[in-house]
Amino acid sequence: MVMRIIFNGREEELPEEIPLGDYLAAKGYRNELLVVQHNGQIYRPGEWQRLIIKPGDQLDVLHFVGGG
Amino acid sequence: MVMRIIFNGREEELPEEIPLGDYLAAKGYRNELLVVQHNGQIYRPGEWQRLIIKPGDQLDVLHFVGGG
Amino acid sequence: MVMRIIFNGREEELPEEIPLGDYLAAKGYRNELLVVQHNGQIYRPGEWQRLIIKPGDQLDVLHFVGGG
Amino acid sequence: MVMRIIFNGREEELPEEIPLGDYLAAKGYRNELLVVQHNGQIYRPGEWQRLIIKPGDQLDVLHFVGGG
Amino acid sequence: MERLIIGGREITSRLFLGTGKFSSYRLIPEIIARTGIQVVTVALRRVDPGKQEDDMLAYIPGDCILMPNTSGARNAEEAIRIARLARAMGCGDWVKIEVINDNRYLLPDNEETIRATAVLAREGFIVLPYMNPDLTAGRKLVDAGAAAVMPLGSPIGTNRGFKTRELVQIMIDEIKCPIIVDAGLGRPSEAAEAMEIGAAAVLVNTAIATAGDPLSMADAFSLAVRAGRQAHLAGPGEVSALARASSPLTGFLD
Amino acid sequence: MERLIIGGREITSRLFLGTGKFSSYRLIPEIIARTGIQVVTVALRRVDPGKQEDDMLAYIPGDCILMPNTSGARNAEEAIRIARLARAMGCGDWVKIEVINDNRYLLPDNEETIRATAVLAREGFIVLPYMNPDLTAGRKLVDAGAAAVMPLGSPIGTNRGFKTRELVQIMIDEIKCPIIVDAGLGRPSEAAEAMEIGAAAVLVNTAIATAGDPLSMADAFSLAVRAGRQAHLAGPGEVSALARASSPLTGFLD
Amino acid sequence: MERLIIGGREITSRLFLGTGKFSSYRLIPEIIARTGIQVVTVALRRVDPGKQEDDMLAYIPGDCILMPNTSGARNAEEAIRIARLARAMGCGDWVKIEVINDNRYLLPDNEETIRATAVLAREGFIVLPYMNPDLTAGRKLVDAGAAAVMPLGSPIGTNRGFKTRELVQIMIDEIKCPIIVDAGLGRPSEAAEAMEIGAAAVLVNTAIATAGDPLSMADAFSLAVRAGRQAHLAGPGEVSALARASSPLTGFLD
Amino acid sequence: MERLIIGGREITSRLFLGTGKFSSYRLIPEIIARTGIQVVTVALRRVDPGKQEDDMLAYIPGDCILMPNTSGARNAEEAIRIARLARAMGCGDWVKIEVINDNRYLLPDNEETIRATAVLAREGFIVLPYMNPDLTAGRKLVDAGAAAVMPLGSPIGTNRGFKTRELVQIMIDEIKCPIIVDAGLGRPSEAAEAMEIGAAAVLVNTAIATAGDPLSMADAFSLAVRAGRQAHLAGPGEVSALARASSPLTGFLD
Repeated sequence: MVMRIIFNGREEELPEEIPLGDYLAAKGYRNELLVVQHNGQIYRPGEWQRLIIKPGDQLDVLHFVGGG
Repeated sequence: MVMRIIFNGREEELPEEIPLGDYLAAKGYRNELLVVQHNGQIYRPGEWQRLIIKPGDQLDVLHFVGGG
Repeated sequence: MVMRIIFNGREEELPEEIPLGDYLAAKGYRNELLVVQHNGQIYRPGEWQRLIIKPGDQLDVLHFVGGG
Repeated sequence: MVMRIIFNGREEELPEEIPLGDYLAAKGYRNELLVVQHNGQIYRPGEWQRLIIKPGDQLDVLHFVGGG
Repeated sequence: MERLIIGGREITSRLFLGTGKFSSYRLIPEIIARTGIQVVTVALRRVDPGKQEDDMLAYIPGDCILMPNTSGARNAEEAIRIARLARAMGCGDWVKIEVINDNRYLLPDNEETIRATAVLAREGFIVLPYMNPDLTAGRKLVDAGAAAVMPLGSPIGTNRGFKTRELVQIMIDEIKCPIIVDAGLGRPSEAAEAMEIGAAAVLVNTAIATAGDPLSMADAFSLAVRAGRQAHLAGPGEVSALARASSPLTGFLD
Repeated sequence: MERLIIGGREITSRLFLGTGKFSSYRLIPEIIARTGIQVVTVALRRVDPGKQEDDMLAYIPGDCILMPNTSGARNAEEAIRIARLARAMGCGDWVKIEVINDNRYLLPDNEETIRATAVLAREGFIVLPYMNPDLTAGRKLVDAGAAAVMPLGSPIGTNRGFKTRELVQIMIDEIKCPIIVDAGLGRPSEAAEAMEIGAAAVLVNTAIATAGDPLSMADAFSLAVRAGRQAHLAGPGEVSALARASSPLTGFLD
Repeated sequence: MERLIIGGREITSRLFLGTGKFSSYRLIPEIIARTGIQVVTVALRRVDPGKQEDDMLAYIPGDCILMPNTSGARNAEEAIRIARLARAMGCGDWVKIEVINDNRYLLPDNEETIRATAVLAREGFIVLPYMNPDLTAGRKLVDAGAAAVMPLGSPIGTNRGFKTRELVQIMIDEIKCPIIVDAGLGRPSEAAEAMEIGAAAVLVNTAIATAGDPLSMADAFSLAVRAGRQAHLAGPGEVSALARASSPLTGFLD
Repeated sequence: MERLIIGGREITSRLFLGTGKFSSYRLIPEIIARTGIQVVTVALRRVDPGKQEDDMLAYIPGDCILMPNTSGARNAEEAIRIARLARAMGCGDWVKIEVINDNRYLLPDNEETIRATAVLAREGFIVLPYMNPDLTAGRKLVDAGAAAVMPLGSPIGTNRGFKTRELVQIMIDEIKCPIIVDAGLGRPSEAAEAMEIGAAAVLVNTAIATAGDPLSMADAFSLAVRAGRQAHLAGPGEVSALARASSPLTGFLD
């Protein structure tokens, strides 16, 4: 039995609930300038490990790029 | 005792109810290209004499002028 | 022994003196809207046959084209 | 008997030959940034007193002004 | 010439005439007779006793399309009210919507103009809104039911010319509905320019009314509009940086 | 319309036509028939055997004024020689002087042009010199006997438009002789603009010859030239900074 | 120099920098160091795994004012959401609102922009809306709480220059709030022109990012903006039709 | 910055200053101190008794390059005479040739200017002729020995701006000698524009002298000239018709 989440707009399956920090590290995100939007709430890197991903969660990883 | 009406946006007093045609003729309006708005309704010259001005009526005399 | 002339800016050799009309016909010029400049003088088609080409002559065949 | 000269384009009369320096001082020219053209030759202030004005001389007093 | 159809009518003259500021109404029918102008704007006003002037309608031939404007309106509601009055007065279904809050430059309020357009188009009016050039607003006007969209060339009555070309060009390229340049054109050459880049028509008033000879100036605009339209269809040649000889480039006798 | 007289002839069409670069000479008589163009330029060239093309003159109606140009001339002497040849060939007295040393922009040499003008005018030619816009040079051309002066609008064949307006405007205002804008006009609106500021005529070639539909474009230019001339005479209205209402500025029902 | 205060901060450089399209983010801090630019725009985007690029913020000195834009927003709601996210991410209170539905010219939707401005200003944002030049819309933006209004000079990224001068000039003259020309300026001279007519600042991105030498071009824009501002304050002399001698007009020796 | 060498001297400021029309000569040294201007024009005049004003030279720092003009000259001979006088008066070898017969627009006589240039260059003068923009005349000036060629932007003293761009651009592209735009520039943005297209320098007088605050305006021009030059060297980005996003074009959260 798996749980489903929406990650960056696409559906993904996870085997179990895991801390956000571990999840992102596993995906290869590397530095601390990212921000995560979790169910509409903003989480900075220092807060990621305390947050546990649950079924149905919506996650977006965001950062700033060049723009005019 | 007088009755009051609004004529072309200004209050006026009339001694009694009179036909619209007579009223306008008395004011010196001369030709048939005018239109009267009476309580939001449009009346052409042919209809003026049948219309009796009552207390509280709103009257506007309109016509077309040059415009860009 | 040949005679030399300048035709349209280039040197040419002719075996003998010949009428201008014959010379141009031999070169394949076809209609009557051309004009010939012969030693600085203008000759129209009707005059070509009377003119005999001599050694050292300068000839230019001219016409009008589109221009702005 | 007087002598005539051309000064700044206009004829003038002088009673006698006098040094240029005295002549200009008498006219009220004040400083040393002027230059005099005397018969086509340029003279700077230091040279004025040595130059004696003679009959028929042409003199122009020149200086620099603002220009674009 | 491709045909221009607005509100189901074929428009034969792409010069629309505004009738304000003329020294005499008598010039209007003369101008129309001379140029073949078909679409003519008028304004609606209250007449006070003793101040009655001629009615403009008496001077406009019956086969013209009357286009009353909503001048004086400061919001959509006022524009709607004026439009309805004008129609009730027998002016037909055409209306030029004009909603203005700015007294110095008479620049329009696009948002209110869109609202008025939506209401009046639903009521069967043929709506031609005067607007500040703006691609997005133009699209909204079309969605709201505008029969044509009329961006300004420069402020009303200034004769300043076609100063909004950049934005109007984009509207022409992107919007299917006819784009008509209204206001500010001061010279026939400017009207021709608008037509060359693809405007469907132009509306001119002040430049004609304030000319030394309005009749002749109307004719000049009429010719220029035809010239510009025809050039648009004929397909202008390429613009190049370097010269290209018009005469053969061989030296004359080389 | 005030009359334009050049070399003793009344010029009825203020659009002059250059005949280079047309895909077919057959377009020329069609254009002339359609527009009433009267003054037409041609160029003179040597014909080599086997390379004989049609003669341009066969395509130009007899009542046109032929204006051979001196293209190919690099100095006054060459221009004079070409002009004399053209006249001897029966082209009449008109000549467009064109002295060019610059192969990229085909810009003229005013000094040589003035010299050639003086010589040819004395010989009875009707001289219309093509020139770089320049008030002083324009005056010298008139003193030398030019019948009209023809400053360029932008480089020959570029269709870049009326880029020399500032200098040409001054020439028009200060020189009594007709000023004709020659070269570079790419759109009818630009021709109209030149006429509006008082040019006596314009000479157009490339813009017509390279249009998608040359016949229609010629017509467009012809209309635009008439429009511009008529506007010049009609007296354009004043240009203002602030708006001036075309409709009565009283609020509608106030 | 009069001071420019936006959102309670004094703005010392009137050149605002957009950070898109640079070949390397490393140019950004160099440009800022060289020019003293203070206000810098950035964009917010989702990062997919394995596609993580550098974060722009790492390249912007701490004393700059960050102005995240809402690019990607197609209506007011999306713009509001992006603005809130950016603030939550620590970007501060400034936001450039940008609501665009047009993919070819990237022209904004003024109506949605006004709505978003009203909501965000109430939430304490310092709102600088990018907009289609329009006096009425500009006034509504100010009423909605905009800290400055940013009309476009020409479409984003085109380097086409200051093509909307007529409409922007009116906004500057009529609106008390700072007017900042944003988008399309391609040359320093165009930035100077905008400043000369009274713009409070300009926002430049493409012209710098796509220059051969972006660092040097940024410096050129910075100088031009100062030049234009200073000329505005110095009071330009009158423009005249006829010449006025700069040297004494007496003949030299007369 | 590439170096500009004229007459063997390196020119460090590409803004040349004309000194006419200032309300007080005292402004001149202040302007020079503030901007680093190096080349300064002056005029030569006869002084009548009792009308002696200050000598301009007293106000120009010794390390400036003095460039007396020949204003007042109506032909080559007069210009030559004035130039010789100025040199004899210790002004050095530089001279701005100016030969004018036109009192309304002060437009130069190119032909006489070429003649004067040839004579003076042979006598060792560093000759900078003021001229009507004209490629052929420009080439002749260079052949005659001009150290730089100075076409006008618009008539002297008008502040009308850079109206001759088309012709000046061609001169810059085709002539190796430095091209300096002299006369008519009214705004710093116009000076920047001239520099951007490759002018070597600009000469400004009226725009500075008639500004509300001449010192500040001089500074503005100085900045603008540097901006324009730097932009020319930096290589402006391409101009495009369609928009090119400055922010990533992916919808924000798509």
